[in-house]
Amino acid sequence: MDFNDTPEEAKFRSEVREWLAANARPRDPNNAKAGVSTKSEAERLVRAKEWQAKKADAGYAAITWPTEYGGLGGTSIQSVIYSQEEANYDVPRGFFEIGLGMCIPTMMKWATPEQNERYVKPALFGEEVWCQLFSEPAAGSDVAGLRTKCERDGDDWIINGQKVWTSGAHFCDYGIIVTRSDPTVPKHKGLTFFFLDMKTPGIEIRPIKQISGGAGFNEVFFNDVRVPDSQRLGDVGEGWKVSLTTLMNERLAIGGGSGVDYEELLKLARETELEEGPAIKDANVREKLADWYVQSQGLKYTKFRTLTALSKGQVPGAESSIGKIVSGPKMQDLGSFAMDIQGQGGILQDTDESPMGAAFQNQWLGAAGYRIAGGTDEILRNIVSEQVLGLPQDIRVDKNVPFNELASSAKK
Amino acid sequence: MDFNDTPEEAKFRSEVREWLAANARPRDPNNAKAGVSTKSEAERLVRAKEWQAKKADAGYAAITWPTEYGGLGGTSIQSVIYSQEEANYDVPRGFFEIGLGMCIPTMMKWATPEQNERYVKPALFGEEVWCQLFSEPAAGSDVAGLRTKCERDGDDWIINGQKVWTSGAHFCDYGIIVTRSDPTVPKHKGLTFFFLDMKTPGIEIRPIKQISGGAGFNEVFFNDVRVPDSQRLGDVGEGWKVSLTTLMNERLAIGGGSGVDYEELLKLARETELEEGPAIKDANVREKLADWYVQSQGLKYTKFRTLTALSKGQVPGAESSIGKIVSGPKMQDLGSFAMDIQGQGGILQDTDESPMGAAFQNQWLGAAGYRIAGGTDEILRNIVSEQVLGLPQDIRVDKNVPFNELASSAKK
Amino acid sequence: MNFDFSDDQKMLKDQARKFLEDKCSYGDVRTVLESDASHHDDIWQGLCDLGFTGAAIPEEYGGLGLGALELCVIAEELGRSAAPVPFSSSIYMAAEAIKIGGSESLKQAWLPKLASGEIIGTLAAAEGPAAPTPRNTKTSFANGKLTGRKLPVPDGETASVAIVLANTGGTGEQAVSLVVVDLTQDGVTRSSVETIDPTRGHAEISFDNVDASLLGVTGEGWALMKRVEAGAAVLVAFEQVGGTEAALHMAKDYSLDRYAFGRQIGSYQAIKHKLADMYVKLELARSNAYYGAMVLAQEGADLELAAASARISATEAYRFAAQECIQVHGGIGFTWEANPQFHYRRSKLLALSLGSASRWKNRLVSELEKSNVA
Amino acid sequence: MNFDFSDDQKMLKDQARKFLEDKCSYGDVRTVLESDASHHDDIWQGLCDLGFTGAAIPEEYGGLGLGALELCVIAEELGRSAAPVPFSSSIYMAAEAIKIGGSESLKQAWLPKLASGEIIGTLAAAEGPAAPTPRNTKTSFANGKLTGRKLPVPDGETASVAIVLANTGGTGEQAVSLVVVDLTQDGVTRSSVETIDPTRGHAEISFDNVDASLLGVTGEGWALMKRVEAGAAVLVAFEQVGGTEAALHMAKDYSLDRYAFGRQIGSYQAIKHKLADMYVKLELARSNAYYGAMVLAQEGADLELAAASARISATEAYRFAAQECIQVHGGIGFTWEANPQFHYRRSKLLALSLGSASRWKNRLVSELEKSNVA
Repeated sequence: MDFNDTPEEAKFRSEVREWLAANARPRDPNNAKAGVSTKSEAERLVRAKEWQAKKADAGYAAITWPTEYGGLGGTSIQSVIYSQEEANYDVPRGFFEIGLGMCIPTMMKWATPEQNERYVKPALFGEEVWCQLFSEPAAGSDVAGLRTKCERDGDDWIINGQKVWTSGAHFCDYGIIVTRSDPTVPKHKGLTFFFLDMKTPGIEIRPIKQISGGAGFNEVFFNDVRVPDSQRLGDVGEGWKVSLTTLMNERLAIGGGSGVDYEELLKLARETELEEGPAIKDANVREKLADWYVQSQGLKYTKFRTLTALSKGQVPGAESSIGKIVSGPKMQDLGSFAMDIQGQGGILQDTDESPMGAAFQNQWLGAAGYRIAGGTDEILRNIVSEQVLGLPQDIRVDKNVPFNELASSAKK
Repeated sequence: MDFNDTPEEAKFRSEVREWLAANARPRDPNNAKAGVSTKSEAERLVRAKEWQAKKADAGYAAITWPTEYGGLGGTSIQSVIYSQEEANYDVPRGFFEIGLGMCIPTMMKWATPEQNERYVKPALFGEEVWCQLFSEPAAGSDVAGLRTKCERDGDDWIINGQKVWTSGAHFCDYGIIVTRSDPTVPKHKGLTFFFLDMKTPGIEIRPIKQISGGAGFNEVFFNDVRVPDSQRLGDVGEGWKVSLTTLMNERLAIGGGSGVDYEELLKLARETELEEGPAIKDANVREKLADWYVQSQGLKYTKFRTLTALSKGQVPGAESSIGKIVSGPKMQDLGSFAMDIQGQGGILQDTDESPMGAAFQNQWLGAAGYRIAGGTDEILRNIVSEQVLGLPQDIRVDKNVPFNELASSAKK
Repeated sequence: MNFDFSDDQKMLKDQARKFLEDKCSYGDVRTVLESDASHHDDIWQGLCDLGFTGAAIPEEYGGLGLGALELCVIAEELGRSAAPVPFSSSIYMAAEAIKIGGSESLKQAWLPKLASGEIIGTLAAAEGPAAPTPRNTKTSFANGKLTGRKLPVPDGETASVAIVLANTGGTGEQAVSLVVVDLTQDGVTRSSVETIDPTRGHAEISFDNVDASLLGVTGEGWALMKRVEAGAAVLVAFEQVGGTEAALHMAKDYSLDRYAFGRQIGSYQAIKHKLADMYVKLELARSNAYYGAMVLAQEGADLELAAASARISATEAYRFAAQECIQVHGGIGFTWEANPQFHYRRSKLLALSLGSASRWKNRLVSELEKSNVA
Repeated sequence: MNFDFSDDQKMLKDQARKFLEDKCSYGDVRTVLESDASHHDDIWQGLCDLGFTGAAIPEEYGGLGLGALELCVIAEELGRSAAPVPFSSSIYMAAEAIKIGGSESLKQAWLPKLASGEIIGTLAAAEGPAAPTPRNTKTSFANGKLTGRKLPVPDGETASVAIVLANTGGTGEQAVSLVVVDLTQDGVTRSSVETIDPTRGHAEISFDNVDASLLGVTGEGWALMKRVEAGAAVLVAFEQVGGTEAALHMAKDYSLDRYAFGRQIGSYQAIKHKLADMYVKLELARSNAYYGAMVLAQEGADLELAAASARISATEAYRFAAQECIQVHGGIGFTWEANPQFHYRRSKLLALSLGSASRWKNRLVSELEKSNVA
């Protein structure tokens, strides 16, 4: 039992290290969690595209993809090793994860060879950015309850409706979308899937402001948006099957949370006075600190167990699904508790007056969304209980009923 | 806003006080929670019957019942006042609650005048004790899923099956029972209700030992037990409707928990050393103490709000349903935490070695059952959400299916 | 047993509720969220006009001469609507502090203006992100002059008078006193600060050798502040109860409106049991708040214990209800355009406004230790 | 990355599991529950015969010379079956204490017998219902003689040797030492005591001026005991992980078997989410236990931190799983005849056997304060 690389892994890691050292700037360890770049999104995107091109050139942009698509034909553990090493460098992040992690894998499975020839490499090299258009206002946890409709019109389809929670829609070039082609059959059976150019006329993108103030997500409105039938992925009515390819990849992408954790709380507790004395001497503060430390370590070593499985060429067990269940509430509770320690002043969100630039306050606000986005606490527990423990699904009243006869808010 | 009696209430209270002072022995306040009598159950039953007769004679045994049944025709608040005052006296308890609280009210609604003439007063005067035979091994939360069957045989019915969790079956004279007369119709529709003599041949009673060591409940087996049709309550197939009368009365009878609470924990914390010093100085102990104090007070004043409604002649709101939801987990957690304070020695259940005669240990064991008996935590939350908040029932797959075609463990 | 508000008090509550339903919708609260305003002046003026600000101020000082119970029912409605007004600072804190500890001249000077709402008052204790204690109170008062810095001060931008916790040179708890300061004088500098609940304005205030008058006795400021805090804790508990009930209803309504997998989400146990838990916490909080109200109204000896219970219970209920109200709403719940944020923000603001629950739990147990319950 | 047990270790685990599935059913555990026996002798002998007791004892002292990781896999299986045997007292505590702190002659005297299972050992620290500390350790050792009273002592009725925490006259943490005592000598009086888990015998032991030998150095008993406790905490964490998994599976199986309202109760979210929570806690506990095992096996510097993490995590997982396993069972769950009680009792026994979770949380944070993470 150890944390060491196998000889092959060590060799790969040293190659990666060498390449990164030659091509990127190490991260300032004293600035580890400050994180937020002061550059505009547009400037960051330009930088990200440059870096992505460099990475793709070296084969590191999609390590597990086959070489014909520009990948390295490598293993999952190699992909992890690259990420671990890259994390030590100050490189741009956050623009290509959805495209390369979800959209392009869906394309690779369902698009024609010619289409993949056309789209995969530009995406890989950061020339074109992709987004995913699944969620709708009335279809969140229940994605297949979507209502955006597509109607055949000659060689084209006309799309009308609204998508929501689309990350990066405003800077993306292409998107994949699932729509309802037939509302008269049960909901999973009437869906059809496309990819489309985000500049197509009739697409309108509006940012969604969150309570935390952030606005990385968008609403996307479709008004008579015309998409050629050649951009359909999978058969008409088989859109759910295609969606599952995308969602399967999403599951793998969901990680643990970041943000302020026990280290920052420990620092705060050392620096803050409670009524009875320093917070760090308070048994209740110590109890909470220990609980969160133990949860953090538990998640870290759970990840190490997953990596061990990958390292042995195994498919990781479902233990990796627990990260978000634990870290969402933890982020919220820890933020809240740290604010409590600050007493009346805990309400301050002013970055100059509040400890650590109001990191705890921001986390408390943001965590309310983190517990929902990408699968609510409740949906994740359903998944664990059904897919890991093998418990039965809840009673499904929507399985054999035509979509347009289902009970819904709009039709009450 | 005050806790005072109205003039009428004050008058009634002083009458009660006078009568109790003349007829009973005040409770030793220093022995308030020691509680457990050293007498045998049989001896206690004799004493309880004597006291019940005395009480009934004075009209205090069933204050809200009409005078023709031996009641006082009084109000609910008078009944509460009597209980409050009686609590200050050392009188026997625990034998007649189910009979007078649930069984006889069911009789009064469904039995013939002659039967009520025959049975009500002997029950009221403690001459005959009643039990309730509802729960079954395969029908706990889902009472209507019961399988004990009754078959018509001339003027009689033959009952076969098993009941469980019957309090006091071993000392009871009569019981009320709900059975299945027709398994080919949906489950609520095939039930028939009787009262019966617990000495009828074919009835076998076995105590159920609980993990706490207690054994107040019984299993009751029915082997060809013959009951005359004249003891049927309600129509054939209408047993569920009759059961609802009983269950309605049960709901009112469910109170908060008793047992060790914050006072005892405070005492323990004052007397016990943790590694860092006295437990009462530990911020975590203080936090827990405060939480449980606040919960206890919240329940107490919720009860006062209910009494206020009664005092005004109103029907209390559903706020009274929360007692058990709060007190079950609290009993368990408080017991467990008090054991933690005692360190390694917290495992001791020896009444001489463990603080307060191992009251915390016993409570921790007993609470595991308290959270289940009389409605699990989960069922109580269903009730609150449906009956108080008006949320929809869960999907019911058993409503329109013949009982003998329902999925069940036995038929897998 | 008469553990309930009187019919008159319930009428007053209805009046407050109707006014706020009419004038203080979430849309109205939103205008404050999205502006630089410290509060909503129309709503505030309306409350003043109805006499609510003067409800518990004696008639000789321009109030209605009602009592704490009347303030409680108003507070519940203010909490329900997450009203963006300086009611708590001006009334529960400033007016009550002057009522309890002020000399006749101080009362005459300030209570009529506070009662009419002509001016706003506040109480300034904290000096940054830490619990305010006698030990770490640096703001000092000597020879009638006050110097120091307070942060955050509720309604500090708009208040005309502040009760300030200041060091007066003693030791231990005797180190501090409360003083009354006219904030309109020279030497008082204020600037608004960003907080997690922009619907309630907060400021940093600096005092540079400004005039102030002692409230009560030198060295007894800590005891007096605790007494004022205890009363305010009961009143804030009613705001929290109102807010909890609003959050519960908002969540419940959404759970009945929203369908997933062909069913109302309110038919799933995960949602049902969450809402049941909100209800249970709400009822415990309400009962504890009622007891706090009764003791406050009767000026009972166990105010500290009753107030701490009310505050702890209501803080937990509002925290849970506001937080899980967002969760029940799912995606829409954490958008700026949706309303659950108002209670999420307000729940935390109220949870910290008089110091954290841990602080009050410690106070509560200290009282239990004094009383000989065990 | 190789954060897993080896194939050999997994084979050993399988062997332990098969033996226990065969010989240590809940029915077998019940025989101890319902008798006055301190443990189940057949199971114990079987474990000894398989060499498990000697697994981590060096070959020169009659053991198999394997390491901590091998003990961990055995511990997990003992925990899974709630085995009623003195394995933890004899091996994790007594044998490990002597291995770590004993002189060559002490090792030769005791380890071979403990390895073979010929005798049972234990560690006696507590003196009644309070945390054992240097301050409140009254049992004293001087001039080779031990006097005092220990309660509860695990397997105290059947053990032949005990490591005893005794006052040796210093101050602070230096006040105590560990001594080795032959329990078969005159002057040792023992009587069994009733505990919440009768499947594991406990006793009160009095020492009246009996012979004892110092283990390690005078005045360093507290440090040595903390080191022994840290190792035992990791091993017990594996027992807790095994027990948690057993309770989870018992609850899951029942939820699939039991129908209510025409459906398996495992199809209701209240049950599903409860079981999901058990699983989440189990996985966190397992991961923390693995890290503890690795550090223990490598004798790493952060054993105290790793052990505390393993223990805290596993204690919480087992508490929740065992408690809610009863709840999932409903009525049958709290009957004497049903099996959930075994894990309910054992979970609390293990939670307290090395001191409460709060104690370990405090220890953990003390370590965090030392290390310069912040």
